[in-house]
Amino acid sequence: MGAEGNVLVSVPPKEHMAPLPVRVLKSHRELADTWTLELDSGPLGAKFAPGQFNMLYVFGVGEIPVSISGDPLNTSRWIHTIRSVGLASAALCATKSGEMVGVRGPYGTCWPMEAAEGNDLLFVCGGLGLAPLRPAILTALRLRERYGRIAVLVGAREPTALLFEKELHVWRGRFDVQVEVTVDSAGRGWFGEVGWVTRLIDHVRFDTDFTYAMVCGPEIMMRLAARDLVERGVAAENVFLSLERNMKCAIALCGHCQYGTTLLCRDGAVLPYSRVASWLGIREL
Amino acid sequence: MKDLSEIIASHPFFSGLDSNYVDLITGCARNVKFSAGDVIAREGQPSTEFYVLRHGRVAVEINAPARAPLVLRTASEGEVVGWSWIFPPHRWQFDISAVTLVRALAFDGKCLRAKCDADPKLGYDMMRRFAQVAASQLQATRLQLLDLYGGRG
Amino acid sequence: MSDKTRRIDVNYLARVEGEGAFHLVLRGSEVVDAKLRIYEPPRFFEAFLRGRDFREAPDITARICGICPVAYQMSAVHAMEDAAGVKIGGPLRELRRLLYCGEWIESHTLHVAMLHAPDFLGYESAIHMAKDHPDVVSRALALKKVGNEIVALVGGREIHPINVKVGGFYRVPSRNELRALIPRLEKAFAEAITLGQWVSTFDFPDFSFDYEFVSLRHPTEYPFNEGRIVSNRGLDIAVADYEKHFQEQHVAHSNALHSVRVGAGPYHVGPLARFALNSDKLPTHLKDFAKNAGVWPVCTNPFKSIVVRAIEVIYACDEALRIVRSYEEPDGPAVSVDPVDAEGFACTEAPRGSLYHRYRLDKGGLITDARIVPPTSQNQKTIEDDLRRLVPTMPTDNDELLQWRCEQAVRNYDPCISCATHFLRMNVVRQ
Amino acid sequence: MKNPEASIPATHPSPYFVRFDIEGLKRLIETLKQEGYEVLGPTVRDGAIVIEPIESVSQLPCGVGDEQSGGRYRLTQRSDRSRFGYAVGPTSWKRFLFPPNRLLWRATQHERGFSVETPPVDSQRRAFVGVRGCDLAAIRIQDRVFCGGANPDPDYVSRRKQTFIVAVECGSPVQTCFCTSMGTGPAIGDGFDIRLTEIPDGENPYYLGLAGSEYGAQLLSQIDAIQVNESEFAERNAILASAAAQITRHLDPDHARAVILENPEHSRWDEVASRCLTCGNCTQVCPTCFCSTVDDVTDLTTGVAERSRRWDSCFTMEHSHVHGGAVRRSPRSRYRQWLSHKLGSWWEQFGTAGCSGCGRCIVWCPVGIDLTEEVAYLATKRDAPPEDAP
Amino acid sequence: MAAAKPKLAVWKFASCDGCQLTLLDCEDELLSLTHHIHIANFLEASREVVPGPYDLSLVEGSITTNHDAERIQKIRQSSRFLVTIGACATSGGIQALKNYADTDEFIRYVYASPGYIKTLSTSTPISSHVTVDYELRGCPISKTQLLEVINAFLTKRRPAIPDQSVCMDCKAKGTVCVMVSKGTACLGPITHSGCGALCPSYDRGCFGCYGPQGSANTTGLSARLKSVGLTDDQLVRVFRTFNAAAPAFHDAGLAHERQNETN
Repeated sequence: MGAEGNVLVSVPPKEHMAPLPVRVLKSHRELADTWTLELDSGPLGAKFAPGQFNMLYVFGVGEIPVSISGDPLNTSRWIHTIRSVGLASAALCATKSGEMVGVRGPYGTCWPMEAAEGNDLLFVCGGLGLAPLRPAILTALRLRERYGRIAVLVGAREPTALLFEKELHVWRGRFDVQVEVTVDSAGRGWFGEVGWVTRLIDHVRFDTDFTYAMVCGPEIMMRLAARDLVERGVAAENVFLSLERNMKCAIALCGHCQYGTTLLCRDGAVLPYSRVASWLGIREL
Repeated sequence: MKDLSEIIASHPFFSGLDSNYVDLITGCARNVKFSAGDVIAREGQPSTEFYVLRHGRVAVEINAPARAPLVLRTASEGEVVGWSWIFPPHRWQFDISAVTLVRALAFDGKCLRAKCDADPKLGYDMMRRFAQVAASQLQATRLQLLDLYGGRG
Repeated sequence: MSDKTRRIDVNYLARVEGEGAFHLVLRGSEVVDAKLRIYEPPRFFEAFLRGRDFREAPDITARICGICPVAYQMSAVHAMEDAAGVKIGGPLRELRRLLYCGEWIESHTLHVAMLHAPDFLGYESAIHMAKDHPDVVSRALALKKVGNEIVALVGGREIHPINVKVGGFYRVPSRNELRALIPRLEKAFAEAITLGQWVSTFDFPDFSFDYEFVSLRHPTEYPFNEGRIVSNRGLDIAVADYEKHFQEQHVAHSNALHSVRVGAGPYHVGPLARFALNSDKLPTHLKDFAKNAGVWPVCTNPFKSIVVRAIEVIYACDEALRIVRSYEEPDGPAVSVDPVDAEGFACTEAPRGSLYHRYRLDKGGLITDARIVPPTSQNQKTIEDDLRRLVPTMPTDNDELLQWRCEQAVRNYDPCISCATHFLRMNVVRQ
Repeated sequence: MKNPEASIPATHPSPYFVRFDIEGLKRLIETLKQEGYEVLGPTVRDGAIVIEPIESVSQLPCGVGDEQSGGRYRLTQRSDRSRFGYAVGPTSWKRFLFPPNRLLWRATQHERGFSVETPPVDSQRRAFVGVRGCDLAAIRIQDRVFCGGANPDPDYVSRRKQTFIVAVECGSPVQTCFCTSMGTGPAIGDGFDIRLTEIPDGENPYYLGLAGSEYGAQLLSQIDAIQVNESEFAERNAILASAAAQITRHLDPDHARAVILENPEHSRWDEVASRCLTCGNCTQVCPTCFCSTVDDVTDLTTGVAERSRRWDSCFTMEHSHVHGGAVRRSPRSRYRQWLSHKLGSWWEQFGTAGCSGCGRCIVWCPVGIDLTEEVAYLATKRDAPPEDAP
Repeated sequence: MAAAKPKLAVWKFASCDGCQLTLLDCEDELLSLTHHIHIANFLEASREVVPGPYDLSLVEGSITTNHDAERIQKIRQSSRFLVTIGACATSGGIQALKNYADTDEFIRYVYASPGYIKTLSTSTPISSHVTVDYELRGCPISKTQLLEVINAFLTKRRPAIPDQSVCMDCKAKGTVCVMVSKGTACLGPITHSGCGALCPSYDRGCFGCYGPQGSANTTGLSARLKSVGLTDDQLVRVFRTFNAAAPAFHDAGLAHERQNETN
């Protein structure tokens, strides 16, 4: 038929844009405005790499990208931690167990867990940024022997906005991982740190020649954290960030998530600082 | 037990300080200890000292009526608290309290000022160290004010 | 209760276009005061038309009324062409009639089925009526839709069409585009007859009055865009003489000023007037229909205006079919009309009655003076008089019924307050 | 994606290279229709040459030429009866492979959830008649976008496979063309089923047809045609050489790529933003721009939710919308995004430039902004270092 | 079931009624819509007035009197969502032309008894008076967009109504650009889409009835319009039609007025 020879694909592709309706198994409120949904991953299972995201759809309301915050070993359910900020995320947060949402994914690049083996690991998380890093932290803790020192640095707005607080306590209880938490402001009852998250970098020891840092949080925080880390001697190619732009298709067809020369849904969202450093300073990129 | 000047020389805040100056300022220093909850300084009180933290954490707080004191920042081992000793009117701008058991070096501001006045090179060195602390704290404060952690969905 | 003064206040007159109210003051069965009040805020079209280009008038005046924008556009273009001495004939003239047919079908059906019929059957609205008469309402909506389709095709869109231009149109439809309407128009024609038959069966109050009917009259056609202004009391004038014969007058019992015929008093424009003065121009089948419906050749019962409106819907479907079937594409979508230093007049037949426009232009084509008289302001005095005459015929002990019937009497005129407000020289009363 | 063959015509006529006249073209179109193809070709409508379904050769423009410049397009009368004597018009072929609107799926609510159905992909056979070198290159650029990744677009793939391409080499470029810079024309090397070269020849133009696929050869064999001779072949080369010589606009893609990415803060972006209307016309007429967005709609009365896709543009504020607002708020940043994507980052993303040199973005920009001019400016007049600033 | 239906109210201020008529023009959808929503207050269609609060209020028209300025406050208080419909409600409408004139002179010109007329000297959009949840553009609004807004608000999603230029629709439709191919003055590039790029498909330049798009570069377009022969005087009128008081058009109108005076 016709110019078939020119077309690069021979197998009829499926409609990747259609969500798979799945049942919400559990909905759990994490914070005042943040919920964790556990979704039945169905027969295909929740196979993903730490750092990847899914597109979640609420019937009639819309679809948004949400990073996967579950343990990669648990393939029976998709776990997503969502903050209610817009109409779609609010609708997702409002779903009850037993209801259905649409899922498609996983998409995007992942945290460099394998490349980082043999190195010290620094996880720098701001706010909800802990959610996309959680699968990486869980993986690192499970494969603890493959890494050097591990530190989890967490910044939050205030003590009540601290995500996964119980889990942070559990991690902190281990002797082989350092967990440091700071908040922007706190009352008297808070016995932890108050201050900007990158200050925590000074509190941990790591070998700058053998350190991988994985940073996730608001773009300003990631930019400054990455700069601090590089100033302290960590190689820019070993510092990884998870960036965010508008996303509609998540399969590199719609052009919305362009950042610098990349399409974030395909080339990101996790990218090395060495690749994005020059773009981070450009306004309105 | 370590000699006071050794402690000063090995503290990150004084790293690189000329050993003559270490000896010179040791005369203004003393070891102090606070228990968790102790008030180290009160807003408005004369600021006669500053603290170089050796262990534990202190909170810089502000008191507001009808609400619990707000912690503006914390400082831990390796950091320094207090720069009101440098500038008139030498009063604390905030409350300082110990969050944990705190061990620190307390420096007598008047004593150190006199030494700095006498030796402007020392004065310049001290001013630089405190200016850097002030600048980084100011920057961090600005970022905290941005209330950045919204919106990542 | 005979001598006690009572007030019937309908503060928000429903199922009319725009915001109006009426107030009756009664002493026994005597009407002391009857006022149709308009609290719709003024919008000053005539004022801001000054200084605008004459080619802008059709688009700007359309915004006077979203219900009958075509009427405003038609009066505006004809007045401008009158000023320029240009006369549009052939297919362009036919297309203008067709566009008007669309508006009549749309606007009349809206009024007949959705706004007025519920009065006769005792419903709050057509939506309530649809619960018991779903078929009638949905068929009427389908009929109305065909009217809108004509306006959308010829005019570009249903409300505030964009295709009407001084000199013709911006683009004319192809023969095929128009012919595609035929099946739907044929169906609409049949639906219009059904609707007309249905409304003819309503119970009508026994109420009539010997009005002075005023409308356009054209030598050969049921009037839309052209003709002389005539009345059943012998008036027969050119459109340009309108202001010599009609003016606002202060009446003692009302704060409002009303349009009256000089030396004659209040008059009646709209379907009843058009029908009374032009029924001879209707095709035979419609004459027969009118006879069967009991309105031939003149109907003086304003409550039966619903029947006459329905007849005009049938006529509009019929006329639209004729135009669509015989349409030949014109040589160009418009003839050129150059700016002139002149005055132009036009009167066309809006669904609610005669709509008069006058413009004075300067040599650059800018409007220096504008005068617009919409049908509802012409009918206002007659509406109040109807209320005054109606009340004594009603039982005085049932205010609810009285109110309902009075509202219905106002709705007999399909008043368009949005139009009226901008031109009525009257007191605006606020609650 | 430079195609070296495109600019260097073969030296000898190929054995599948035949000559036929307008009757042959007529027969070709008839055959395609008989074979079930919707034939899309150039035709005159509303003062322009647009691409629409055509029934016969008579709907092709005859003796019509064009003048195009920044923000201006006019048809002209040619002295001959050429059917393809003009440059590309406002329509690009992308609308037939990547339609402006498409339903992606429909979800229906039921008792305990919802189910999702996808409409079938488009399976209409279409023949594109009159594809120019620049547009053929543009199709190949979009092929890489829509078919080249891990998740190809099923509708595009289906449409593309059902497309039969009759390319026509360009003998009448306009002053906005720069295909020679992009290596995409005026001659055409490959990527077609049939390639035509129109020799105007006064009242009776004739065509040199080359098959590029077996099916193309099969169709050509069905029309009354004779082998192309050396002189006709020389005529073709002369026409193409003359066309190439008429193209005066230039853009060095490699240089452009570097210059744009190196100058994100150039003051020229502000200057162009003062003229740019952010209307998005350039992106919509561009044969390679592929941005789309989705609309989620629901119908209260039926309980059905739909998602459809429509053409988007990086010139809209919503294009870069994230929670909290748009990233690219200023017109400056949006123009920069477009140009740096088109000529710069496209390379990283898809291995080619995003521009085929058709010039539509220049012509159909209401204010005539010219990307070649902007690139040239960025290249030669870099911002002076701040200390030299007045 | 009936009690659970969301309540819709339609309100009118200074306007032509065309935008609310759009609801009655939804001939195919109106009756099925009433099965799912309760049209609780819509005077143009029904005598029945169900008291508030209302789930969704559609507001037509602009504020031109003190009475209306008070009335809109009450409507806001009784509405969960308030959506303004049409150019009058979103930008002041054509009657905002009086903002650029002497209102007293306007009153004297139109009305015989000027003393009776009580009006503000301005026509202002609803959003100048109360918080508005969504502004639906157009003079008049589009039927499909009205249905979309009603559906969106009642299902709590964002209306699928893009803020983009008319050109985007024009190109999607395949209409040939009248400005580029014929030199016709057209406001399409700076006008908000929604009409379906109607005028250019009728061989006419857009005249801006949906008001300015989100980033309307009026200066850039004016330069182009001058090149096709428009004068400052004409440009004042170009920007001062149905959305004269929308900020971008307002500024452009004033700019050309000033230039016209200097000329």
